[in-house]
Amino acid sequence: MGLLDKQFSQDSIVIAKVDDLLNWARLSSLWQVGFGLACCAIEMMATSASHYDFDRFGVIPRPSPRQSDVIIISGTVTLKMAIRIKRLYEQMPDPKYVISMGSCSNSGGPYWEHGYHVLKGVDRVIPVDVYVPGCPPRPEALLEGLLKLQDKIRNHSSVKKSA
Amino acid sequence: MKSAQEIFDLLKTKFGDSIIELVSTQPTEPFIIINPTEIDKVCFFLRDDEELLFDNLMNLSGVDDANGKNISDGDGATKIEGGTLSVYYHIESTKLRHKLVLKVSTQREKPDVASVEQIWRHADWHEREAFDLLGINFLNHPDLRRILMPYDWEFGYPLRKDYSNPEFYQGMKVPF
Amino acid sequence: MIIDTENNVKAQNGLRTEHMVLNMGPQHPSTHGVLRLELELEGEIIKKVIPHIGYLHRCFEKHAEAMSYPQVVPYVDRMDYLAAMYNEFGYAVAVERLLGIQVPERVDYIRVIMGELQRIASHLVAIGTYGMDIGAFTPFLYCFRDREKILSLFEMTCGARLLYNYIWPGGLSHDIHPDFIRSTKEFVKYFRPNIKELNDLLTNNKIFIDRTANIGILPVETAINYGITGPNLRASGLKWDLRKDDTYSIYNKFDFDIPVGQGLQGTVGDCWDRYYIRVLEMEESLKIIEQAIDQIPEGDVTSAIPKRIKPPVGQIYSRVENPRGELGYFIMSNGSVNPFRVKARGPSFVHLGIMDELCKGHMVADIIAILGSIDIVLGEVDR
Amino acid sequence: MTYDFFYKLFGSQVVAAIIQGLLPLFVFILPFAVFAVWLERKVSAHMQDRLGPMRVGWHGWLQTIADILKLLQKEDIIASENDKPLFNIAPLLVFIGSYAAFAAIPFSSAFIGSNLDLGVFFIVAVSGLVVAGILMAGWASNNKYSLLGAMRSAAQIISYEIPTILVIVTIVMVTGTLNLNTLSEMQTGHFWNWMILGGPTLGVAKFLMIPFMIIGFVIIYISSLAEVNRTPFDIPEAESELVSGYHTEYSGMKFAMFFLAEYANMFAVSAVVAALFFGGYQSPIGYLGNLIGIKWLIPIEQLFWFTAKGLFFVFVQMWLRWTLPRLRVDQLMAACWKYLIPIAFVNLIIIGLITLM
Repeated sequence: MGLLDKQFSQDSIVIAKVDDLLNWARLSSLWQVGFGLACCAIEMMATSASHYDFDRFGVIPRPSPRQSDVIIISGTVTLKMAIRIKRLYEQMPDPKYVISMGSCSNSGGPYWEHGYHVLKGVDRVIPVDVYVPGCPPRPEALLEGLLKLQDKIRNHSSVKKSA
Repeated sequence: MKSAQEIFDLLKTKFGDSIIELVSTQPTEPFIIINPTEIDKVCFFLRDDEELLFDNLMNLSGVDDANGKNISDGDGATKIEGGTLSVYYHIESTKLRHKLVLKVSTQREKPDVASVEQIWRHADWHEREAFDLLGINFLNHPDLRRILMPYDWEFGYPLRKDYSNPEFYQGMKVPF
Repeated sequence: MIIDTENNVKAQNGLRTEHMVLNMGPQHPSTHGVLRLELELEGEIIKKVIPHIGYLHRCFEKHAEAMSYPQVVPYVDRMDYLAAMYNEFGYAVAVERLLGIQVPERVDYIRVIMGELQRIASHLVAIGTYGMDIGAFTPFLYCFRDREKILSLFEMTCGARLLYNYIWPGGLSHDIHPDFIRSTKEFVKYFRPNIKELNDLLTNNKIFIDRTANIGILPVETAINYGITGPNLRASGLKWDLRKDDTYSIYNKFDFDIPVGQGLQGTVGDCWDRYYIRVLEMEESLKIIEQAIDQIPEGDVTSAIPKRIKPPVGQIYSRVENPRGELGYFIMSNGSVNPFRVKARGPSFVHLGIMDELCKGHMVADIIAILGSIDIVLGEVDR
Repeated sequence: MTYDFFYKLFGSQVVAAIIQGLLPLFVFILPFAVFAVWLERKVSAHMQDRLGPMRVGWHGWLQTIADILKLLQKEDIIASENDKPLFNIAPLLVFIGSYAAFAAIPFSSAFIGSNLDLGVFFIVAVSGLVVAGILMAGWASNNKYSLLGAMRSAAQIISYEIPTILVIVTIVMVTGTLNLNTLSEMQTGHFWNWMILGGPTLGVAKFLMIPFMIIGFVIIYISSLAEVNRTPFDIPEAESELVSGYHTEYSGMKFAMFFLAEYANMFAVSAVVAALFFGGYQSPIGYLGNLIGIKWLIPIEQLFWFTAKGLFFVFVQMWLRWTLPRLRVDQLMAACWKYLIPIAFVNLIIIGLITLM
């Protein structure tokens, strides 16, 4: 949204409507990086599969980070992987969103104490928009997380600076 | 089918001093203790002998026996000095259906064990793992690198009992 | 198709060619998680495959040393997250052997039913993702659809879909749901025809056969030497199943076959065989479930759980037939409430080691076929 | 016809030509591509026991519009190692290649972008541009996966043009024209005049030709699948091997261009197949306009039939995509050189002999 950022200092009807349209487009076509880490990845796959069907919300997995909007960190982030996740995140084009799925990527989960090789929370390397708790979260929980992310995008304004 | 005692006797006559002891006092599995630098020769024999044919290595696990002296280094952490690191080999024969447990113990300060990678190929990764997590040095291993931990991990061997976590790794905070 | 790659690169007209190094992963659609394969390519022909693992190393063994015996169970779940029930099963059997206790018969029956349901669920994921690797997307979703039914059976029993913490050393966390037996029977009835549908859609598809037959052939001697177990070893033609050959629990009470690879579409031990063994095994598991569900005795499932697990000094290596192969636990006790050392010998860890051997001379597309056919779970590779 | 109309309206050849050129793009191809993407997702979903997009509009029919609006907002990443000029031109070239093919395709008797005498030839030639675009994309991306994908794609498309052309030559031999409009006009009347049923001329030759025409149709349909990189021939963008092939590095609107071009291309090849074998825009059962005497209804009906036939073949392409696995690159080549080309050649000779009779 770099173009519109500086040019309008005040909100107006036109801008608000354009904003709504653009936000609508962004929130209804959140393509995720086809990228799974651990146990939660299986639940993420189950969410994409027939029973829960992520596609209803316009979410499809893209194999390349260049074409995706949201990365779902689904599982334990290890120190070895954290560097790659950071790079993966940097490869995604703006605007991009992060859903941290499961206790492990929220905070280290069951590995918080003795996990000498586990990063205790993916938010130590990349900014997270939505945290989905659970170990692993049920597909419904992930869907809820997605809806929360959609709410967040819906309230985005290209004029007002978000806090 | 051969029992551990029979195999022990067989090995004792063949290899003499390399075979140290048969421990069968434990309630579970008896095991044979072998000289760490001779283990590869013994294993070659075990695999290729017509009466033994141990063709399958089930498991290879390194253990930190933690039987040395605990030395406190001031700021709460303890270091272990002396004592041994051990490697357990669980082998079986898919043709003759018998199993055997071998054990080698090596000095903590100089943990050298002969590699059995030539005998059972998948010992390759098991040995790399033992090297990675416990720092056991396998002699004649073709590719002894870290396997699970990052290649540039320089904070020691995490499965040793006296391992303590670093504060940072590549700018990332490690403890909770 | 195998092309001799021994002397392909040489100086021609004074020009030197170099191998291309292609990094596959850790983020790649078909590495089944966070595996990194370093491929040395010549055009599209593979000269060398170096797997780099450890991207999911969650320090299971360190945790096990810091926990008491029952507390290790949830960590065991998270190792092979596609077959969590079976991991618990294996761990429980190991600890029981170390303690020398017998569990009530009902517990054994429920464990076997759960284990075999888990085997089907795990094979469904293996088959589905294999289809997806080859390029057929639809079978994947059909498999997941059927898997959901199994998961709902588990959910009915213990409330969790993926990681259960249900089988404890000495028993089960609680008894099965009153509806469980009826639902399981319904599932068996529902699932049988679906295997046929799967065969029509994928197994006997000409393109699928072309892609998998005669690819990645694994001779039985090599397989044993590399420590390959489970469906992959059976596909190479050796009838070796720990459920029968080194029996545990009550598997000797049931009547089931051990399918072995026959090279129906190509050579014994090729990718198609490894795939098809899994399809056949699902049918065998259905057989076991049917028998077990009819014979299940009444009883208490928690009575044998020890209040405090404190095994005598000693060590044990105990193994079970996980959906992927031999899952062994090496547990060492020093007489305290925490294990002194737990090492899990995961089949995936061992199987992944053979990638280089299997892939040499094949093409890039075949790597996917081979990797999918040996069916690894990265959680178990890295632990 | 439409050109004359615009010429009269604006009195300028240039304006008329521009409008004539842009008309199919905005009225037909872009909406169609948007529709096809949505259709693909719905078709695949329903084949897989799912629902597909449901949240935007009725059964998610606005999904593609949302996708494109979103892609417009995305950051356009050009990595420092990319070859910038080529990287920027490639998606345009691919889009132009697949769009230009529509110039010679008759949408109805009243509308054809350019009534070229060398129509089919032009389409085949212009489709070749797509290869250049894909190669450029692969090379300029400076990514190994892209390069492999592009190389595969070039090999594949060039190989599969040979059986396509052989089949086209067969048709040209029978009909004696390269003009798609003339070809469609020849197959007027009812469906038994279609080329797949031996063409309009009655006689023994017509009936002898039917089996060979069907073979020809199967060959050209298979090759056209390969030319637009659809499963089972989608190895250039094989998701499970090459991430997403030649467009791995593309983001935002450039990616959308590849994306739309792919779907436009799908329709283009389907339309060519329809024009060659299934009477193009001709109705199989006669026209309502003729029946009730309203002449201006006929072109509209023709547009309907043209779209219906094209969509049917597009649907079959989707159907195949969600059913079949993917071939390996050498098998793909073998299928072309070992089977399709010899069969197409023999087919050509036999039909030639029948024509001589």
